[in-house]
Amino acid sequence: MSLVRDALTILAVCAGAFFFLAGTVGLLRFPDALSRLHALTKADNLGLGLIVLGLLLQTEGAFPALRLISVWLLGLLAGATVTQLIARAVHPGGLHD
Amino acid sequence: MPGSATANGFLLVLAVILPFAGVLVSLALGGRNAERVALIVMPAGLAIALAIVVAVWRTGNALQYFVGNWKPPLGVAFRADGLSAVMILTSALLICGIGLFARAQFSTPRGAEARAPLVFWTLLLAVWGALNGVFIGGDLFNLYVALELLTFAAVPLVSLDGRAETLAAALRYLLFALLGSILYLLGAALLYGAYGTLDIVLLSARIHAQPVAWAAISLMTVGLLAKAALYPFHLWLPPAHAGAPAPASALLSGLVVKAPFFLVVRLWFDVMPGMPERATAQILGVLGAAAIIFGSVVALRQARLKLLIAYSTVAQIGYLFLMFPLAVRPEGGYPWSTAAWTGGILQAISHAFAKAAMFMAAGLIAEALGHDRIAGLSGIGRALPITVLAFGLSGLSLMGLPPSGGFVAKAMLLTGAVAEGQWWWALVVLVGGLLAGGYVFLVLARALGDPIEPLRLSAQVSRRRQAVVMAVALCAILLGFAPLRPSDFLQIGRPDTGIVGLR
Amino acid sequence: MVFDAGLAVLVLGVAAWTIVARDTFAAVVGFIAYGLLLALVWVRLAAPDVALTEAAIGSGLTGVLLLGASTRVRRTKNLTAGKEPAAALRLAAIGLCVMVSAAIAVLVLLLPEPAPTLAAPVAANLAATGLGNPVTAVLMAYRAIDTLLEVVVLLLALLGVWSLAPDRLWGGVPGLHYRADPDGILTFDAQLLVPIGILVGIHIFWVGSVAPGGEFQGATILAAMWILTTLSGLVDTPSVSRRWLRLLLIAGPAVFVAIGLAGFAMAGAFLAYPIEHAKLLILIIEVPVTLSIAAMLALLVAGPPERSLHR
Amino acid sequence: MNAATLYGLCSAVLVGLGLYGLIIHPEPLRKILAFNLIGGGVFLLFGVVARRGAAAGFGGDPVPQALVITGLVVAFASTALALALLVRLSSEPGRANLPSEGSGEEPMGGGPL
Repeated sequence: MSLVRDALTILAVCAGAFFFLAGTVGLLRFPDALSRLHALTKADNLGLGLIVLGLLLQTEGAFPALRLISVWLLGLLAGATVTQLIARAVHPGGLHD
Repeated sequence: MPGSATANGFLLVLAVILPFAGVLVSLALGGRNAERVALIVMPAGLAIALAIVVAVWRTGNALQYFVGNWKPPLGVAFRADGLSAVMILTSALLICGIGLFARAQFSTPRGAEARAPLVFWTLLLAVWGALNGVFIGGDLFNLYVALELLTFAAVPLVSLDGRAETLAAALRYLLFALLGSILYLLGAALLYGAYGTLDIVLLSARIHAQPVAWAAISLMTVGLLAKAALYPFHLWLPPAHAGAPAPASALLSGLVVKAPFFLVVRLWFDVMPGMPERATAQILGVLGAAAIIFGSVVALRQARLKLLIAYSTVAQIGYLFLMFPLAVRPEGGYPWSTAAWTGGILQAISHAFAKAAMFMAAGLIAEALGHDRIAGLSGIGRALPITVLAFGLSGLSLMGLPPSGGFVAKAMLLTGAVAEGQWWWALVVLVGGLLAGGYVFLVLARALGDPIEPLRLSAQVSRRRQAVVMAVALCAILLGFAPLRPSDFLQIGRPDTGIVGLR
Repeated sequence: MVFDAGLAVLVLGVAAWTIVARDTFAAVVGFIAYGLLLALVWVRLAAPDVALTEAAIGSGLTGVLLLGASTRVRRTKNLTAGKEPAAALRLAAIGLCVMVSAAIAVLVLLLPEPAPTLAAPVAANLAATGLGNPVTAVLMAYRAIDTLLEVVVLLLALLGVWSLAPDRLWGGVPGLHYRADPDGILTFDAQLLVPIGILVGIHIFWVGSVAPGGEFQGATILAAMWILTTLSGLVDTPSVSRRWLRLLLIAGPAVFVAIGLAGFAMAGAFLAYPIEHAKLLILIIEVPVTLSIAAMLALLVAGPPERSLHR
Repeated sequence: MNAATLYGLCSAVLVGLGLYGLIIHPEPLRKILAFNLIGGGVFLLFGVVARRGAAAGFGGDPVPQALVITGLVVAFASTALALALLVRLSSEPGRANLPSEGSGEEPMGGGPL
């Protein structure tokens, strides 16, 4: 059982790390700010989510699990805020005007 | 081992805590209360300082206190030997004098709270607390915190009037101070890594002549020199000290730069007694000599009175460092039983009084005339005779003429130079005295000369403030009656097994 | 070990980039990354308390300050117009710095083995402080005087920052004004995040007696929440002469001094705690100190008064 | 070589790097940044000293760790004051930089600062 759990953890964390890597490559290679943001948010949301998921399998008890989930949620919130702010700084009036 | 706590040791805690408690109360009450709090703390702090001196003198031993009853190396010790006690008393006297002088300049208007008075009175107390912390700190990291307190209290005083020049001077002062702090901290990290304590007494027993110890002490010394504005780290001092309001200049030039010097003395003679080589000490002496010559020559060329006095500070700081080549490894006896050691300390004290009086006198002159151009001083000697006399008396001390504290200090440095067979330092002292005579005479000749057209004063200067300046200048003169020999009081609490060679 | 080597190389790379970056803004961003990487190093050095402090203050708050300053300095004047240093100076600087680094590296290798340490006496006296976290015991008991003076350092720095206000603006409001946008993301953020953040801050402070955390780390998070509410424009920074603000600022150091002085009577020394009440007394000090530090940090970021009250 | 020694060497290089930045950058903001970089290196040295002193069941000597926490807060305070001075100075008309070393009465050439 623990072997399966460990394997799943490794799989999830590796997948998460891959998304971070892809996001970083996107950040460096994409031409303009908006597509860079697009790449970055993928890394943030999915990558962090997968890593947290992998680690959740290793926790014992509700409290550490709750902490991990709140780390993911706070990360999402921070990422969303910053993305919004940067996007607005790039296009002050919004995309459509 | 660091021994045990002494009775009366609690006085040391009060000396540090009382001024900071005053800062807290001033900020909480605000408005005119800042000045009132300072005026209450001043006599109380002076009483504590006197009590410390009396306690050290009567017991003939250093006071020691373990904060929170935690003994070093775990805890932090406060210690006051004869040297600390003298510095504490000097600070207390001078801060009371500066406080009385500053009342007219930094009175709070009725009604709303004003910026400059609130900042000045709270920071005056903060400088006091930080100085006492430096003078009694027994732990090198605690001393770092005390030094930082001093920097944060001193920098805003420089830019109190908010002009662009003084803001730039304050920023540069802060950058130099930061450099000094980082070097000091680096040295402290190495010392802890090598010896597992930062307590001065414990360190002095554990430290050996090893590369780590040498590097640590060198780094800390260089850092402290940057804070003490010893040549070639003097660049920040003249604009900072000349741009500050007169009472703040007196505080900065008289006392604040003495704190890092005091710590160099602690490092060289307490942390590693007997370890420094004569050759290393010669470097400090050479820098001191360069400061004396350079500072005095540049002072001679100044057109503005406050800048002249500030460059004179650069020169007078140089004298302090002449004591190192003369007191390290003397021909006979301990470093602190040499004439030069006592002379160096006496120079620190008498310069404190003389320079504070000079800056305050210059402040009164500038207030009366509306400017401080030396060329336009003619006739001020008749308008403000007491002030100009006080200026002249402090000048005596800077030149090293009797009767003055400066004379005794420089005479003892000369004696030390002769006794140690290092005549070149004597030459520097004499040339420095001549140059100081030059720049003091330059000012006095103008001030006492007849004006071309009748002098119109732009402001009246109260007699009380002139009397305060006179009193401070007289302190510098009174020190001239100190006996011309190593002081017994200053030797109280010195380690008596400090010489490696004698062990 | 491989991980450590990689981390060290990364830290050095980011540090070098911070130094050579042409754009000041980029250098500041590099510095923030440097701070976060150092926080990881602190974890590797078994110093989680320091890691939290480094991430919160060393990287976070310092980063906010530097970002704010870099945009404001650039807005008013182009500071980077300074002349390029000459090649000779560059070479001399490189030589000097290589020598300094080499010397320190040699000294590190020369440090004695076994290393001197105070871990044993810290552990032996831990029971007398009633604390479980040795770092908190050093900060609040063995070397409490350092901590007390350090809080005063922050207060003096704040007074120094305030002293830069023009005379007519004394009693005014620090920093720039941020207009509240009721539909803006920051408003949403502030409303959602601030309650959570305050809870996290209190939690980090609270566990500090037994686990990594403590008053400085908790206070930094509280300060960040304060900054977020002012950035979103929901609440403006208070005027510097508000009585409640002054009392909030001095409450921590004042209680610290008061309990320190009470130590004379209770345990025979300044800042000594009687064993049976040590934990309670330390807690009584820490609560106001945390609040005061939070206010000081937030106001240090806000800067000197720049707006008068009547507008 | 263990991890502590590795980070010790890392701190030595950090101090050198910061020093280089301090010398070659004329702008005060970059100098302040460099100070913080050196500070990071010096604090790291304290951390290495702490790690080497691991004993009594602690992963590191708690005393230097506590000193670093104090030092970090003091460093933040210095940075805040320096930046506030700089922002205020740059809002003054006609002042973009620290006055050059040779301003009027000053006959000396400039040092690194």
